[in-house]
Amino acid sequence: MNKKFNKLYNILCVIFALIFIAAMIITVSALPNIGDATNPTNNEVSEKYLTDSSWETGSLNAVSGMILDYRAFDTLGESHVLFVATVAVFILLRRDEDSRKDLPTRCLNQSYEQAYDPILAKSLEFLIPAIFVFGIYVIANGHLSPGGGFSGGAIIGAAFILYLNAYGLESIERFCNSRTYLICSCCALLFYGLAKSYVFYVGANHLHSIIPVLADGSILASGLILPLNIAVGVVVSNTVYALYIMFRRGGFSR
Amino acid sequence: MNYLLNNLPEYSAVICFAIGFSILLLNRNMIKKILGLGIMDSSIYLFLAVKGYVAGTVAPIVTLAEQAAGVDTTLYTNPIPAGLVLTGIVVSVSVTAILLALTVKLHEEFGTLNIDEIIHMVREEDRRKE
Amino acid sequence: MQILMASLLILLVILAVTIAVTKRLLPAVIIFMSYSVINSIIWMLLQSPDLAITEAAVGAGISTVLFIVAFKRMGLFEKAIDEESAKGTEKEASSKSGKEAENE
Amino acid sequence: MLFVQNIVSWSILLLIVSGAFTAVLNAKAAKYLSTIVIALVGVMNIFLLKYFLGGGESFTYSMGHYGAPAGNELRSGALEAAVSIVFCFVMLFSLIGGRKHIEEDVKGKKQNLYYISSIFLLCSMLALVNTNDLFTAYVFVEINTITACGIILAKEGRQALAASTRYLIMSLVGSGMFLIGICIMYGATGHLLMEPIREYVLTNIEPGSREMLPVQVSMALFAVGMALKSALWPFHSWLPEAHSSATASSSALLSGLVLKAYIFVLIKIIYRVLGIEVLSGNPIFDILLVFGAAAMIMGSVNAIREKDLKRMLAYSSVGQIGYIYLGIGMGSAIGIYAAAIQILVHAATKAMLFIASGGIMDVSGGSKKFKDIEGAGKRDPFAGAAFIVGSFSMIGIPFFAGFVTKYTLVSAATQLAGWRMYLAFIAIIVSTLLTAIYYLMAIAKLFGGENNSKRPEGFKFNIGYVAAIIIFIIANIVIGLNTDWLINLVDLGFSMFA
Repeated sequence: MNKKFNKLYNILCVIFALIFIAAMIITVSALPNIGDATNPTNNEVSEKYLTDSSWETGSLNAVSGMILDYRAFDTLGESHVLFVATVAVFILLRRDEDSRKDLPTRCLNQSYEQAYDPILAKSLEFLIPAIFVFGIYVIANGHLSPGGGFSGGAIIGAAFILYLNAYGLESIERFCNSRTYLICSCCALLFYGLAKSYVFYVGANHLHSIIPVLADGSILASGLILPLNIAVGVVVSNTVYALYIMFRRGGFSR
Repeated sequence: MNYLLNNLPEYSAVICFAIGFSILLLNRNMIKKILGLGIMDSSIYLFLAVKGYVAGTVAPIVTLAEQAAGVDTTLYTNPIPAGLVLTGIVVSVSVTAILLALTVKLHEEFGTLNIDEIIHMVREEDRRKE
Repeated sequence: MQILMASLLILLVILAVTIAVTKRLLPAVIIFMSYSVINSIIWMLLQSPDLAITEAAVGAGISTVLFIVAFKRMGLFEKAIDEESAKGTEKEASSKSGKEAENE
Repeated sequence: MLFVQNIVSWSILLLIVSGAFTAVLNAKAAKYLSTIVIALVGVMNIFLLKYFLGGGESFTYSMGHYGAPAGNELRSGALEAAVSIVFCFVMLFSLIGGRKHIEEDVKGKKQNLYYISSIFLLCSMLALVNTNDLFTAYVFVEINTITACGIILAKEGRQALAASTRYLIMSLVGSGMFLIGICIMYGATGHLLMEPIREYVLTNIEPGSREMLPVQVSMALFAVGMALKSALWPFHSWLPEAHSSATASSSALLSGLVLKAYIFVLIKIIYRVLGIEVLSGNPIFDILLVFGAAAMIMGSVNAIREKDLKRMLAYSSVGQIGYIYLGIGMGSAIGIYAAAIQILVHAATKAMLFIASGGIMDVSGGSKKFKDIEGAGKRDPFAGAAFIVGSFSMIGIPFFAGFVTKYTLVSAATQLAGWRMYLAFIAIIVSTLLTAIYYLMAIAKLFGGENNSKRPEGFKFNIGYVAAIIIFIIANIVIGLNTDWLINLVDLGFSMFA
């Protein structure tokens, strides 16, 4: 009975997917063509972003200017999505040291520490600084070139993960433990939230913002965008590393 | 033919969405479900990203000279979809992380990745309690 | 240019189908990673370098790392190796590893 | 811009900032901070509502220096302010009323994570209620989903784990549908804010033309996505387990608020993005009507068959969600009024019932099966009183809150034509009868049995629980006695909507 039902369910699913494809293809063919300059998407909004972004926000990269200034509320929500995701993963996977004993062995033997690997360690001696520098470049130049807090933060988080795998938990927890994680993320999120609160308040009440926008193509050209990019980068790299360590061994060791 | 070639990204995004959707529905394995969800999400982002493309333009990063002289908007692609997709990618990776954490926890508790078996086991336990 | 774009898009659909039919989990995850990489190349061709960087770092990099570390925590690697050495044949191992944990 | 108008953005930003700050606090400080902040936001929103009732106009609040169509915007009116107030106070009293259970069910260090999740849950719901931008709605829908999953998971247990997995998967499919709807809408109109979309559709797209198809399809996708997320029958299978396995406050929040936030977004989109006139004749309304009617009946039938108090309440939620969709599916202004009233009333009532069920479990040895809770109403008179009031309200007896919904729904149904009217009447009558049966059965159980009115040794009533229950009861009766006021408020809210 159950098997028959499963088969029926599978067939229904496939039929549903096919109907869905057909309906969506009909819909899509009624949409304007791709790549046309006269599409409704290329309207006054995108023109405003392109022409005014470099002056109003100081960001030559219109995408950065858009996500961190014009549509900053979305991005504020998005960084907090990362934060609440870490909270949910903490709720699920956090193991306190004393509760570790009564877990079945099958779960425990996975969190072993990796043996020291000389090849990995030697090669990463050169690689990790390069990755860090690249990540910092991507974050700091987010308003001048492609990139920004999210991609740069992910790159730095990846560097942390590599460091952990090459040199072991002991050595990374000197500077990257639960305390620094909490303080860094919390400060970055608070800075982000408060800075944006100020900008929203000033903007909605048509007051003059005290944050200077130089708009001269230098690294400090863009008022709040550089600090915000750094804050986002800190949050993202912290989140990435915290997620990894949660999956790996269920928590920081100190 | 030319029309089809032009709008191919949209069609393939829609098809990938449906494939991801059917992976999500047909598979009982949690990992496969997560992969299906990932395919669904990234096909939506592809769909959204091509909305910003304008033929014969470059990425929306203006130069200083242009900033001074006034930007010619016909030279650049539309920045809005790029920004939205950037938001979306980050959302989808955090969702993936939570689903994986759930999977790990389910595997610890039930010893299986098959969602049907898990539901069955929970129901059995519930019945035994009565 | 258009030909490259078209072939990448078709490859995307093929990869999605491959993920659907792959029974073993680790290959499916790795194919998913290549799916993300193809996606990021397509976005590069569509003139959105911000997206391409982010997708390559986050979609292909971080989420794959998370998948693999989750596999490791669940012990799927050890089990697959055990099965292969016990059963001997590659084929049986592949049919089993789709639902590894059932044999516990 | 008047000073009072800042409240709409401040309430969201205050919650975001304090949510991030809670991460460094210990459990006790987190508890106090969350209580204070939620109460503060509720009081702030009362001032906002007062401004609207005193003749204030609805307004849009641009987030940053750049208004529509370039920047993000919030929008507030009387209805949004009222819904925000209800959400804040239901949240506050659910947390206070279930505090004892939170401290028992959630282990040590995870309590502060629970409070972070609940603060962000409220924040995302307020953002959903007040947003004027489709993509902002998507981002906060995701926050809402993740935090809701977090507060289900806070109580450890195999059942909660399985339930929240199903919930998350279902919900993410819903978000995917919502997102692809946004993409199609953006491709067709080039805007994300609600008013510019409406303007574009009214000026540039002729009704019935080929260009109208994507707009209609994206509305259908919004409706399907939100129906998936708000557990419309037949997508409800995850709901009873998720709601019954979570701790008492989580169940109250999930059933009372989370589902409603999604539906409110749907109402806002239907009303403000396209307007009912443009959408009339869209088959999605009929589909929602049929599924709403089915949910009303099937939810009640399932609730009758349940042998478990919390699961019964959860199935009752499925039925009550059906009422909201029935109201939306009527496709008329008065139908949507009824839906909005049901959102407010059900939020207050169902949260009370879940908190009371937590109290009942306390005096029945932690069990929620019907055979164990016999006489629990005598052991815990507060829960007993709450159950009587809540049940009468759910059934729709006059002078209790639920009567308003039934009244407006029936008067909306009389304006329908043909089969829709018959369907709506049959659904309302049958589901009212079934609701009466299972709630009266539950009350009979709670006050039935003999020699079972003795409380467990050393049992003491938690003061927060008693206060929360009494306030919920008073709120229900006050709403029931002042129906005109509520109808006028919703009327005012919708007159500001368009």
